[in-house]
Amino acid sequence: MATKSADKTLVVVQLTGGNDFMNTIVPYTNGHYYDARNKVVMKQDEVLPISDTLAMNPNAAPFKRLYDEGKMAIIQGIGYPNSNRSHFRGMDIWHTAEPDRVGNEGWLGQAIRELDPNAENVLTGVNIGMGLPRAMAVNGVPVTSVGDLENYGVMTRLEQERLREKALEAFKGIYGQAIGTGPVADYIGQTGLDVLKGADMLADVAERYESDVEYADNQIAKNMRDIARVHFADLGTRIFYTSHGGYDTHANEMPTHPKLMNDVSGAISDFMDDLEEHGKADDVAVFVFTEFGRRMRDNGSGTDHGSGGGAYIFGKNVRGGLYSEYPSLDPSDWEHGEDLQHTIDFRGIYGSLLEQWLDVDAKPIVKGEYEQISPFAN
Amino acid sequence: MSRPHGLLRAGYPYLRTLGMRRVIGYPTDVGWTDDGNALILMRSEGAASVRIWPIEDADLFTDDLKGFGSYGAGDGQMVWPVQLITDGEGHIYISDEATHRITRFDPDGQFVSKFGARGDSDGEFDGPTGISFDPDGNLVVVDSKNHRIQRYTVDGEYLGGFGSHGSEPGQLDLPWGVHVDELGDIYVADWGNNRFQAFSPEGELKIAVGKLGDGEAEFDRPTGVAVDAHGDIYVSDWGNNRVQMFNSEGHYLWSFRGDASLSRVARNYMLTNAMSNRLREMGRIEQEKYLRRPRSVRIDSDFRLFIPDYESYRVQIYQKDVVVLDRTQFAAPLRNPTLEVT
Amino acid sequence: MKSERALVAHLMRRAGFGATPSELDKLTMEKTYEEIVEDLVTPERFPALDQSFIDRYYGGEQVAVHVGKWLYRMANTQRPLEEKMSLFLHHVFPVAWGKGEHNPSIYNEIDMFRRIGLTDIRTILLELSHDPAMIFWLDNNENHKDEINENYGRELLELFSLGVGNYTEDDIKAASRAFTGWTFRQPLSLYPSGNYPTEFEFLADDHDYGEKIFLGETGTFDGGDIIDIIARQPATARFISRHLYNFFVEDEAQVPSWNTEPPRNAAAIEKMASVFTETGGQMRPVLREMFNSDFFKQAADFKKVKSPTELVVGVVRQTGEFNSPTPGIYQFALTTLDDSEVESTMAVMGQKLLNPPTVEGWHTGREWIDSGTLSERIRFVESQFEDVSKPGVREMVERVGSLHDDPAHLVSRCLDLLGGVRVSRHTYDSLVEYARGLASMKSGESAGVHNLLQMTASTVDYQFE
Amino acid sequence: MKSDRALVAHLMRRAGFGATPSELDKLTMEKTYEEIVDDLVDPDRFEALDTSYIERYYGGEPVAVHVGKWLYRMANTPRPLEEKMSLFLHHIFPVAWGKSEHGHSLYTQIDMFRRVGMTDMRAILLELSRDPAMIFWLDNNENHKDEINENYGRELLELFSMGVGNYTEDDIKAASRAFTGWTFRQPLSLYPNGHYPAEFEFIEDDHDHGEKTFLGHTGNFDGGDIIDIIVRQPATARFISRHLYNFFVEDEVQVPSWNTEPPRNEDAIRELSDVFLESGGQMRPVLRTLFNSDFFKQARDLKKVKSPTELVVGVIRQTGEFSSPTPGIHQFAITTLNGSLVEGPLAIMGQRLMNPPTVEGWHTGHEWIDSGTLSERIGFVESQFEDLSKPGVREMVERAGSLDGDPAQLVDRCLDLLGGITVSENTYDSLVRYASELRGMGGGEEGAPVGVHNLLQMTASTVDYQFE
Repeated sequence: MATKSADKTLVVVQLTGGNDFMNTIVPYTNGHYYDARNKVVMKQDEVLPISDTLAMNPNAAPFKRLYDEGKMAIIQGIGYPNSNRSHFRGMDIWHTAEPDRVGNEGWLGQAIRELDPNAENVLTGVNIGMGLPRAMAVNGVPVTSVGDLENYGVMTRLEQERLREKALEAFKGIYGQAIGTGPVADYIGQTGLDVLKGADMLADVAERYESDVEYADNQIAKNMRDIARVHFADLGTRIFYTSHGGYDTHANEMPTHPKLMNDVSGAISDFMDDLEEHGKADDVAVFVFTEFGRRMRDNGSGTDHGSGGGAYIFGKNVRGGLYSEYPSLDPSDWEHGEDLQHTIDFRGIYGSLLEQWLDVDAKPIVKGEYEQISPFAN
Repeated sequence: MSRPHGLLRAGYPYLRTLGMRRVIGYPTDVGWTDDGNALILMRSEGAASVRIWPIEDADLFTDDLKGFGSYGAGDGQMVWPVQLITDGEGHIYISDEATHRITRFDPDGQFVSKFGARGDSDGEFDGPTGISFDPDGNLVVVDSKNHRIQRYTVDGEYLGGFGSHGSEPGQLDLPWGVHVDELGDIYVADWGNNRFQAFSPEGELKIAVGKLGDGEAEFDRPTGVAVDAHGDIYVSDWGNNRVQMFNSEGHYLWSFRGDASLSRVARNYMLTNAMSNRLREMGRIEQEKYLRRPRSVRIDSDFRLFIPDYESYRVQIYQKDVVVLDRTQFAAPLRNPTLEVT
Repeated sequence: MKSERALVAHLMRRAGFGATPSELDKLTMEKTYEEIVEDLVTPERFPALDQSFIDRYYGGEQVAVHVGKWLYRMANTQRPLEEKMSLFLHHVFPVAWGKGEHNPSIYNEIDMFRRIGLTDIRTILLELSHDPAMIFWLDNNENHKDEINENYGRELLELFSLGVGNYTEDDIKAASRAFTGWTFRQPLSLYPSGNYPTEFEFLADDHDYGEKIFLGETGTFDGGDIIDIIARQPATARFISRHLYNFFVEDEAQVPSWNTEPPRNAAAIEKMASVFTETGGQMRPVLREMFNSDFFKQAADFKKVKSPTELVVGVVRQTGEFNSPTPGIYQFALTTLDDSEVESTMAVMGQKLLNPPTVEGWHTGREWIDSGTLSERIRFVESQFEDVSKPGVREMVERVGSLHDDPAHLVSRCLDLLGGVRVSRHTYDSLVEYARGLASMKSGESAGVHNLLQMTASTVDYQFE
Repeated sequence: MKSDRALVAHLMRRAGFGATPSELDKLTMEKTYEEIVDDLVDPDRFEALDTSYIERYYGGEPVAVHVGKWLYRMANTPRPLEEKMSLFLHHIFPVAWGKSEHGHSLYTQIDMFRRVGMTDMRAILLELSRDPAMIFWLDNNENHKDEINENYGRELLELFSMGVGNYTEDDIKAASRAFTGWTFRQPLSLYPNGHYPAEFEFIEDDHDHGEKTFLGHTGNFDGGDIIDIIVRQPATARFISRHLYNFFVEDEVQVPSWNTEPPRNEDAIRELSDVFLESGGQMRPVLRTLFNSDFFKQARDLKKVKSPTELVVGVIRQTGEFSSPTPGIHQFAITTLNGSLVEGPLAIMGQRLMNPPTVEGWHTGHEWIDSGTLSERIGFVESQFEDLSKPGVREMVERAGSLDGDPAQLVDRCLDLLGGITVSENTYDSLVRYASELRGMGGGEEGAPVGVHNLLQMTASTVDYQFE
């Protein structure tokens, strides 16, 4: 099945480190919140209320705008059973959708295999950033990972134009001629050519892109812009992935978290605007997640690993609003005596995205059926 | 410039534990400022900086953890910092054995100047480690991989040096920490030879103490050395997880193995973390008080003994408890040991 | 009966501190004489005393307390020769508490003797030269590279190994130079926290590494080399053998006259010395040879004067008062030098254990005895056997039988019960007479067989081993 | 010349991490092939690295630092097979930092591999079963007398010793019961003072002392008895031999299909198994047989894909950048999962050392290669050989000679310098053509000057360089 540009596209944004959900969607009228949080707390008169009980972090004003426009779905209390609050294990679970055992196939990789079963397009799945996330890694599924769009490919360090040409020529010769000398060498030769093919396809993407939207000068904004550039080039990409780090706010949360909120909300709203400007807003949804929420109590300077966080879906075709339940803040309901309980299983949300947006059967990927939500307008 | 005649050695009560993981990352050396702050030099792979931390220990995390410096080879940055010292004006000097240079910071942690270039000629370094001021305000620098000691002005002008590679008395093998006492004598942790040595200002060997082992006056890779105003010598004994103390003649007196308590920040951390408290209840807590891989030892003019407890993310502090005696209160020096009752 | 009772009693007196009647029953029943000797020279065959058990009951810092603990060990050890050899070495290498007043060094030294007493002369002299108490006693801590002190070097040759006449003044100098830098760590002072032990320390900086000529050999000797040479000397073999003979077999003249006075039994000394030389100075073979020799067996007839320690321990063993930790054992050892108001029995008898008078140690043999010491010995014995509630005394009284028995039989049993004591015909007759007299006093409330025991133990013959 | 250069180069690549040109000079001059094998299997002949020297320079807690130290050891050890066997055991007993995030245990586990790697299978499995990292990884701490957890028992049989098809579900149950009570003492938590080591602990009360029947034997077995029985099984001999063959000789199919797919070289496996059984599971004789065998020598022509670790260590040995402790070695290993903002080359190439993806470890052979990992491999090699100031690169450039020489000879020297690699005829022709074009470009008018290092880079970027 060849991919068509009319198909739906999913952009996944990972907030690495465990975003503080309570300080993102703030329960600004709840006494338990103010009891538990001494220093790392959002002041009642500064937050941006979205209801009688909840308010947006004041530094995430662009999110407030998207929410008000009905383009932001907030999934409250998302999580998984038996959280051990480990970054690695947490991410592992999110990436493989396997909370009970250590899985080895990424959930998006499996989706890509469904979307492009013959591995015809090396760009069906594109990661923007260094290193392929495990969510996209499945053996035999070609995925392209672009650290730097301008310099993707091999022999990119050779500055001299002619030298680089000669080098690529030799490279092509070596890898092309490897084919036919044995199965393994064949395979590696083919893979080398795939790299060159992907690089060729991406070669002028950066130059072709034009937009009036001015993204901010930070990493997540640049990555969102690169996603826009590739997407607008119509190369058949169905799944984009990128991540934004720094959310492990054990210390100094009050000075650092606002910038994270500011950067990520700005980057996503700019991306939405860019889609709008290019008439591509209807077919793109952005899913934002983090591996876990943070501890109920603060530690005087920051917050420690917890469970029960939040996730967000953005898009023109998204039905904005609140989904699932905000976890109970009553101390008698705290997990391990210190954490929020999750109220909805993340695998249900994956199911919603896979089945309702990408039209891929979710059951084999999330290994079962979980409560889904209906975040998309039809 | 003369030494006090004697002191009532009463002991070393434990004073305080500073810091915890996340506040202090791998403390490798410590200095102090006049206004009651410790300057904790932190080094691990890919990270290096100085944390400014009140010796009284902070009550809570503050929102503005103070510090300066970052990992890197640029001016004011460091890659493999080893020792930190301050001068009379509060200027801070830090050696860096990866970039082969000594960097000077002002009291606010702003970069002032640097010197040093890699090589083995006079005035060049290969991995400078220990640094200390001599009585004239010049810098004595351990040039570790050249196995020698050099002297510089604070502006980096080479003044001379001595030392050669080997294990004979007076020779050095990958020396690490250094301390120059107020008489100008130079004490060096002779890492590879598992001993410390003291040299006259001219480089003449005065004492050499230690061999490989874990007994008294034996070492497993001594890292740092400090000498207090009484002439007592402290040596951090890395592999044996302790600091050994010697008198000015190099006779073993005491060992410090660590008596850490929970610092105030750690206490506060524990109070907000139910799970870690449960784990602690199941673990062997006694081991927690001991030193792990101390990389330096320092003593200040108030006779507070600072031990950067490298692998436990903290600084342990003892207080020397002594009364200095005058001539009439202290007998003439003994040449020989005696079994007589005093 | 595998062995002869009187001979075994003799052996156990000399090689140990005497045997009780029931011990003699058992030994003679089960073992040959040679087997008993083998047991004695192989103390590892028997469990050592549990020092922590002794320390649990006997606490205190005074030297008398430490002597008391040693007495307890001598009285109760299952390895009698081990303790006896410690006592021997304390006689030969006498270090006095009085110079340093540093208790741990002294009792550590005795412990060291206990450990090495049955090894070889090289080990013994080396440990001795490492011993802080000895180093301080003979000033080797003041023996410096640039300022030789010959005290230890001299005594090592004169009193501890070769004896006068077997070395020159130059040899003393060489030996002294070889021991430069052999000193000890300054221990913490007594106040405020009590004594701490000290340790040997070698100061390489203070050692004379130069060439020395010692007993004709040349080299850059250190103390260990000197001891190696000493241990090889025939003079050492003879000197140590004569010491052993003097201590275990027969009272010799006092040590200072040995270079002029020939030994009492030159053949015995030669025999022991040759075993010593053949075995490289091993103590066990020499002792085995000695105890199995005819001269030793015949020495049962010799009048060898018990040292005060031997007397006290022998009596204590027989009365059984201290067969488990019981208060008061230290009182035997009190001296006014160590803050007691009275001198105790051992001090009065002339042996302040752990505190010999000089580097020559005690003059032994008949010099133990003068009118004062003898009356103390008798008074002591008398008082110890007075209390019939002491388990050993009670047992003996029961085994002796009734005063109505034949007086001669009574006396014979008394002599046997006190460890197979042999007495002269004259003494025997006097004791029989006394027994008969006691029997006639039967109406008196206090008279009993214990009086006969007291009298027997008070005889001159009981003063001999 | 006592031994054949190409053969020794092959041996040193497989049994170690490759030899530099000067090492090859020395080895071939001084020793026969058999003597070199003897040296390799008897690492005690060479002094171990001074770990205090490594610790002196490389400090820090992230797993990347520990991996960095391991890379340093691999690159600098005078006992290459010792490190290679540790890597082998890490491949077949893969425990991931990610479950416990207890770096200390992972690090000591690798140290244990180093210690037992060349002993015997019994010692190896016993130490493995007592290893806290393994116990936690496979939940044996949750294997209780009254509540059996079969995770460890199952993997011990399936993945660590015999392989599927050689035991029953009942055997798994029996083995699991025998390992009840094998747990570890709770180590102190990370905060506030960092990790403390964990220690094995046997809890007698929690051990099932009852009778078990395992592989036909009956008795009150405990874990040690189970291992004794396992080690005597011909299936174990075959399984371990096939693992060794797969690791040192020729890429096999992935482990899960071993019970259906026959080995590539049945005779070789049989020969190794026989030695294994005869020697009671001793590793040294098996390894000696393996390296001295004809099938190993012939495997020089077989295309065995380097693991990312082998590639990275081989390259840094050749560049000489880390021939003494130098900052940055941990950067090869950093991953975003351990607090880094970027992924290091090992992670991008698909091998997070000390952090394998699953209990099956890494899929090896050609599965190492996809477009992302391959472009990373090439980019890595390219960047490592770029800096002429690195001592190894400088030496190679000097030894390679000038671009003005005969291009074919230049290429020959480059191939030799990179560790005696052999390339296909086509590749060789491409390289020669590239060399002559480089010469034609002279001094270069813009950017960095053209030089021999470009040829070295290209040579190291060939398909053939991806093979061991």
